[in-house]
Amino acid sequence: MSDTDTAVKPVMVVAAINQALADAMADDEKVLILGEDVADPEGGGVSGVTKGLSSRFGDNRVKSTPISEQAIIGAAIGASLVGYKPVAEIMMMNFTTVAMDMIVNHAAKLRYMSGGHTNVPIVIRCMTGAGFGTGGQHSDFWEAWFSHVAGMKVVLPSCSEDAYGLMRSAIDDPDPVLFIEAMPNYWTPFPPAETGHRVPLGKARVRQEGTDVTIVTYSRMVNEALTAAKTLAEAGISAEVVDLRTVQPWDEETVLASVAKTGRLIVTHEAVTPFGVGAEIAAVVQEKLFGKLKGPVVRVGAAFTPVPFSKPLESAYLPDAAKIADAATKLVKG
Amino acid sequence: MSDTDTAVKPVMVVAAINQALADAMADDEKVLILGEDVADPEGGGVSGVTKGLSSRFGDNRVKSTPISEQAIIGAAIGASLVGYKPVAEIMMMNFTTVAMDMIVNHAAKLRYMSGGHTNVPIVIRCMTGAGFGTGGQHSDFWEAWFSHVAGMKVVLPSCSEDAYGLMRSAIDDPDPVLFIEAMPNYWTPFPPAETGHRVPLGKARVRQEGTDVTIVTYSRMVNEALTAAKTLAEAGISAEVVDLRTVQPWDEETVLASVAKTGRLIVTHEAVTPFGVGAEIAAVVQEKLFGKLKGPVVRVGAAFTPVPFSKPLESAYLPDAAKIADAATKLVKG
Amino acid sequence: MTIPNGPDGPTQVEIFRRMALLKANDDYTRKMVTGGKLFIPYYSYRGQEVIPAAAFVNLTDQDYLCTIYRGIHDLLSKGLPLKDLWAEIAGRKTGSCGGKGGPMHLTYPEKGVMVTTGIVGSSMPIANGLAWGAQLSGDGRVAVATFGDAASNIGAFHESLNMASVWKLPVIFLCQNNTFGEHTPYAKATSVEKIADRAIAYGMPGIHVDGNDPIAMYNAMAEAVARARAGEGPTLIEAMTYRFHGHVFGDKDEYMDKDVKKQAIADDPYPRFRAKLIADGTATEDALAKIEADIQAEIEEAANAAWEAEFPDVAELTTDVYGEVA
Amino acid sequence: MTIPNGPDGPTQVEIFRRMALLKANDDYTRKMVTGGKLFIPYYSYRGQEVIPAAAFVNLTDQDYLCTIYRGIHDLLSKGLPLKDLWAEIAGRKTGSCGGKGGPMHLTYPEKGVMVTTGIVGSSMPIANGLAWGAQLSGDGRVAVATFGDAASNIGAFHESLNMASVWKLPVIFLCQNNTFGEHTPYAKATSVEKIADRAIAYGMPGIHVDGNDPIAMYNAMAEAVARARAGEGPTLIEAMTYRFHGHVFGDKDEYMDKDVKKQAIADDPYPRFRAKLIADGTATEDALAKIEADIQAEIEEAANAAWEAEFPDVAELTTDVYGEVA
Ligand SMILES: Cc1ncc(C[n+]2csc(CCOP(=O)(O)OP(=O)(O)O)c2C)c(N)n1
Ligand SMILES: Cc1ncc(C[n+]2csc(CCOP(=O)(O)OP(=O)(O)O)c2C)c(N)n1
Ligand SMILES: [Mg+2]
Ligand SMILES: [Mg+2]
Repeated sequence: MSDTDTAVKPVMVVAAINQALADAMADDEKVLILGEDVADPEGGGVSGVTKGLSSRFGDNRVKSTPISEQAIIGAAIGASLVGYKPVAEIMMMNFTTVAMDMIVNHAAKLRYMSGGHTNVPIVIRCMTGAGFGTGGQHSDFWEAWFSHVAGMKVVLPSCSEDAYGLMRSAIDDPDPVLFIEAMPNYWTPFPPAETGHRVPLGKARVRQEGTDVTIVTYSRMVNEALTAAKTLAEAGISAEVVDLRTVQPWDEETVLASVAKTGRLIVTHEAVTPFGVGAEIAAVVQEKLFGKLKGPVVRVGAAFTPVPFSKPLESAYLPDAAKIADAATKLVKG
Repeated sequence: MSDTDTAVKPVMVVAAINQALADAMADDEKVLILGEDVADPEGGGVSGVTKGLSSRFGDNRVKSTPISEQAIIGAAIGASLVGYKPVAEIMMMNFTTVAMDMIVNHAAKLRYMSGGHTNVPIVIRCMTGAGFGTGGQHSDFWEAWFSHVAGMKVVLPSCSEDAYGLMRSAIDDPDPVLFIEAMPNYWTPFPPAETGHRVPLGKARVRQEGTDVTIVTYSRMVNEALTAAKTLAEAGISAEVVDLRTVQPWDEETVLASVAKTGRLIVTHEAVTPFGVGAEIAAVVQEKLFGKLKGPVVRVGAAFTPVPFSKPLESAYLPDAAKIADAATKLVKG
Repeated sequence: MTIPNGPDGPTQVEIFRRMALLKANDDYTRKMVTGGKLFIPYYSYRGQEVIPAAAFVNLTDQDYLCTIYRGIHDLLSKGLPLKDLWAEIAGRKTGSCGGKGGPMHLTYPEKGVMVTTGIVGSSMPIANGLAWGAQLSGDGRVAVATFGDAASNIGAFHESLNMASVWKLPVIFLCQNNTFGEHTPYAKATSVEKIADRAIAYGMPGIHVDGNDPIAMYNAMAEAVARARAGEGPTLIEAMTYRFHGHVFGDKDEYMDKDVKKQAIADDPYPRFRAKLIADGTATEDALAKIEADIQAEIEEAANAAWEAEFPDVAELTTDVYGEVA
Repeated sequence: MTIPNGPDGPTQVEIFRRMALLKANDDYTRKMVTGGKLFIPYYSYRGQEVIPAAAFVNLTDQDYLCTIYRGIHDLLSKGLPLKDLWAEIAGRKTGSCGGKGGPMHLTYPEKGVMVTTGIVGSSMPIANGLAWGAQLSGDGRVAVATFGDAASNIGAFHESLNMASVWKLPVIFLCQNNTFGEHTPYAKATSVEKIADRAIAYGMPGIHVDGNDPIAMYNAMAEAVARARAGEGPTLIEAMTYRFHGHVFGDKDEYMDKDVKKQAIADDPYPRFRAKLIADGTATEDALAKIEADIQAEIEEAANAAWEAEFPDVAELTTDVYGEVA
C-alpha cells in the first residue's frame, strides 16, 4: 500500500495487470508481449489488458498474432531462449489445450533437458471463469494440470495489488509461469499496488485471521471465502482465510501453520473437485498434520460436470460463499 | 481364467490388447482403428499392437493416418457421433498434448453440451513409461489430467487378462475412454483372458490380501507393489495390494473397504507425486475414514522432475518395489 | 465434375426464404440482447446470411454440419427449428440441448447438426470423422465444416484438409471470410492472398467465391457437394463476405474501418437479392413480404415460447456427463 | 535475391569434411548400439548427411538451430563437439546436457544449437521465436528449423509458416524428405506432390532441391540464408533424400521397398561426392583420406572419453528443474 496518507483510489484487476506490464516493459526492454488482438489497433486485447502498450512501446514489442496458439507459445519460447522475456496471451484457459505440447513438453522441460544450459523465462497469461454464460468451452480452471508438471509455476491472483505484484515477479522469474486471471473479478476495484511492488511466487497471504477453521483458496474464490468468513463469524465461528496466490509451488509453510493453529481445513477453488488442487493440499496436510486435525480436510469445488450454460445450472455448478460456510459449519459443529 | 484344466499359456500384454481389438472388430463391424502406422503395410503399429488387423478386417476399418493427432481424434469423434466405435492410437502419452483440445474440450464434453443428444464412444490408446532411456518427452504419465475432466474415463491395465477385459469394456462403453498402456510391461507374459472377458470400468481388483497396510496402485506399478508385498511379508508385514485398473472413475468402495481393514494406505504410481492420482485418493480416504487411520496416507510416485535420460538418474526418478516397501515399513513400524 | 446450371426459380425463392429467416433472426436476437431479455455473448452473423442460405439448399437433412460460435445462421439454414434454438439460447429445458449447451454449442442431430464448437478450427477435424462415417456407410452423405478466415491459420485446419484429401473424404470446408478474426484484420494474420489458394497445399480444389452473391454461392457449393457425393473427395470453399457488427455484439468495433463498414452495409446482399427476385419476375413483392411476415411471426413465437418455458431443474446439472453402461 | 555462384573449392572440401564426419559418426554409433555399448533408441540419419553438411556451411556459429530426434547430423554440422555429443548419448555428466537430455534433446547454445525435440513438428514454432529474437536484436542471425516430410502434416508446421511469413522472420524451414514418416510412406500421409508447394499457402518462396546433391543443396540454402539476412523473410526448402535404415535403428524395416532401398544405397551420395572432388581436382585422394582418418580417430576418442566419464551423481536428479529466483 502507499506509504503516504492520501486516500488511494481502488483499481480494477485488469488495470493492475496492465500497469504491471507497462512498468515491466519500461524497466526492461527485453520484455515483450504477444497474443491475439493484443496491440492497440486491435483494441489492446479482448479485455483491454494490454491497452496502450503497443502505442507506448512499439509494434515490435507488442505484437498481435494470428490465431495460432502453438506458434504463439513457440515464438515466446524461442525469444526467451535468446534473452527476451515474452508475456504471451492465450486468451482463455480452454485454448491452452491447443498449445499444451509447447507448454508442457517444451517450455517446462527445456531447462532440465538441456542440463541447465538454456531456460525459458516466459509468462503465459490466460483468463477463465464461469458465470458469464459462455458454457462448456470457455470457463474451465485447469491449474491442477500445469501444477502436475515439473518446471512450471502457476499463479492465480485474487485482487489488484497481488495481480500487479505477481505479474512483476512472474516476469522476473527465470522459468515459465502460467498466470491465470479470473474474469469474474476482472472489473472489481481493489486497493492498488505500489509501483514496482513484487509478490514473491510461492508465498501465500493470510487474508483474515481466525482460530476455528482455515479456508485455503485462491483466485476469485478468495472473495467468496471472505464472505463466508463473515457469515461464519455471525454464527460464532472464527475462520482464517489463506490466499495461496501461487499453486505451484504452493506455500506449505503458511498453510500448515494455519491449520496447526485451527485444526481444521477447507480448501475451495472454482475448478471441479476431483483431482484438483484441493486434493494435493489435502494429501499433504493430512500427512504432515496427522493426528493433529480435529476433522478431515474438506474440499469445496465445482460440480464434476462440464460447465453448463443455463443460469440455474451454472449457479449450481459453482462453489460459493454459502457452500463454503455450510462446509465449514459442518466441520466445526460436527 | 479358463474353466478347463489344461494349462493356459501366458500371453504378453501387447498380444492381449491385439486379441481384444480383433475380437471386438469381429463381434461388431462398427469398431474401427486409426492411428499412425497401425495398418499392416506399416507394420501394424510401432509396437505391433494392431498387427494383423488391417489384413483381416480391411483397410477401411484399420487406417494408418498422417502424423496429425488433432485430425486423428477429430476423425474418431466424428465417426463415433454417427454410430461407429473408433479406437484411436496416439502412440505415446506425451503426444496427447497436441490433441488435448479434441480430447478434453470435445470428446469429453459433447454428450453434456448436447444435453445427451450425442455421445462419443471412442477409445484413445496411448503408451508411456520411463525405463527405456527415451528421456523427457516420451515417458510421462498424465492420467491425473484426464481424470480431472468430467466426461472422460481413464483406464490403466497392469496385466494381460485385464488389458483384454478392460479394452473390451472400453470399446463397449458409450463415452470416451483413455486407455494407457505401460510400455515397460508390454512384453511381460501374464495369464490370458478368456475370449469375450470383460472387466467393468471402475472396478478395482484385490491382487493380494493383507491386514497391515493397503497398497493402492495401477498399471506397471502393480508388479512393483506385489514385489514390495513379498519383501514386506518377509519382514512380517502383511500388505494388501489393490489394482485400481480404472482411475476415472476409481473404485472408492474397494479401496475404502481395504483401508478400513488395514488402517493404513500407501498409494503408488509412476506419475510424479504432486497433483497426481495419489492426491485424490489420499484426499478421499482421509475424509471418509477420518479418525480410523493408524497413520497418514502416504504417496510413492516419481520425483518431481522431467524424466531424465541418464540411467542412474532415470532409476532414481522412478518409484519401485524398494521405495514402496520402505514407505510401508515406516508407516507400519512408525 | 458437371458444372451446375444454377438454382432454378423455386430454389432462388428458397434461398431468399432462408436469407430472410437468418436476417430476421439476427435482428431479433440483437434486439433481445440490447433490450436485456437475453444474456448471452452474441456473435452476430449479420451480413453473412447468403453463405449458408445459398450453400445449404444443396444439402439434405441427412448431410452433416459442424459449425462454430458464429454459426446460428448455419444452424438455421441446416434446419434447426426456431423454437429449439430460442429455448436453448434462453437456457430453458426445452432447448435443443436442454439448456446445457447454449448459443455456442447448439446440436440437433435430426437435421444433421452434429457439433457447434467454440474453439477456433475445431469444426474441421470432427467433420472429417462424420465424412469418414458416411464414406464407410456408403450412404452418400456429405459433411460440411464451416469456419472463419482467421481459423485458416490454426493447426487443426491444416491437419484436417490434409487428412481429408489423403482419405478422399466427402467433406466440404466452407470458409466464411468476413475479413476479421476477432479484432485483427485479415492481412495482419494471414500470409496468403486467398485462402482458397491453400487448397493447393492439399491437392484439393479450392473455390474462391463471392459469398454475398446467392447464385455464385449456390453454384460453388453445388459443385463441391457433387464432387463429395461422387466420391471424388473434399473441396475448400472460400466465401467472401463481411460482418456488419463487432466480433461480439456490443464490443467497441473501433478496429473496423468506418468507410469499409459503411460501404458493406450499403451493399447489404439481402435487399439486393430481394429486389433482383422481383425484377427477374422470380417472385412478387407480396410473396416475399409474406415470407418475411411469416418468419417474423415464427421467430417471435419461438422467442415467446422460450421466455415462458421452464429452466432446467438443478438435478439436471449432473446428468448427461456419462451415459449408462449397457 | 542474387543467385549464388555455388560453393568454391575450399567450401566443397568443407562440405565433404562434414559429410565424412556425419557418415562416420552414424556408422560408429550403429556399431556401438549393435555391440551393446550404447543403450539408446537410435534414429539413424545415414543417407541424409548431405543436407546439413552442405546447407550449414552457409551459417555462422551465431545462427540458431532447432532440430529433431533424427538430428545428430544437423547438430554435428552446426558444431556440436563430438565429445559433448558422445558423453551425452552415453548419459555421462560430461555430456552437453549433463546426461539429462540424451540423444533426443541435445542442446549446445555456444554453437547456436538451441533445441532438439522429440515431438514431431515442434522444432518450427520455437525456431520462429529465435528468429523473432534475431529480428528484434537486429543482429543478422538466422534461425533454421529442420524436420521431416511427415512433420509437414502436423498443425505446428502450418501455424509456424504462416506466422513466419506474416512477421517476415529470418527463419528457414528445412524439410528433409526421406519419403517416410516412421513406417508410413510419403503418399499415404501427404496430400501434395511436393512439400515445397505448400509454401504457396504462406506467400513464401518454396525450394524443391535434391538433398543428395551437395552443390544444389548449398545453393538452395545460400539463397534462403541471403533472403533471411536481408530481412526478406522465411523460406521453405524441401530437400529430397532417403533414409538407409529403419525409423529406429534395428526395427524390422519390412515397410521399406527392398528395391528402392537397394538403389538408394547404391546411389549413396557420399562416395559420389568424394569421387567428384578428386575427379574435379578440388581435392586429392590423400587429403580426403586424411580427413576421414582424422575424423575416425576423433570419434573414437570422443566415444572412449564418454565410456570413461562418470555418470551424473544422483543428486543431479532434482537440479535444473527450476532456476534460482534473483
Ligand atoms: C483456439 C482458439 N483461439 C482463440 C479463440 C478466441 N476467438 C474466438 S473467435 C476468434 C476469431 C475467429 O475469427 P474467424 O475464424 O475469422 O471467424 P469469425 O469470428 O470472423 O467468424 C477468436 C480468436 C478461440 N475461440 N479458440
Ligand atoms: C506429435 C508426434 N506424433 C508422433 C510422434 C512419433 N513419431 C516420431 S518420428 C515420427 C515420424 C516422423 O517422420 P518425418 O517427419 O518424416 O521425419 P523422419 O523421422 O523421417 O526424419 C513419428 C510419427 C512424435 N514424436 N510426435
Ligand atoms: Mg473472420
Ligand atoms: Mg521422413
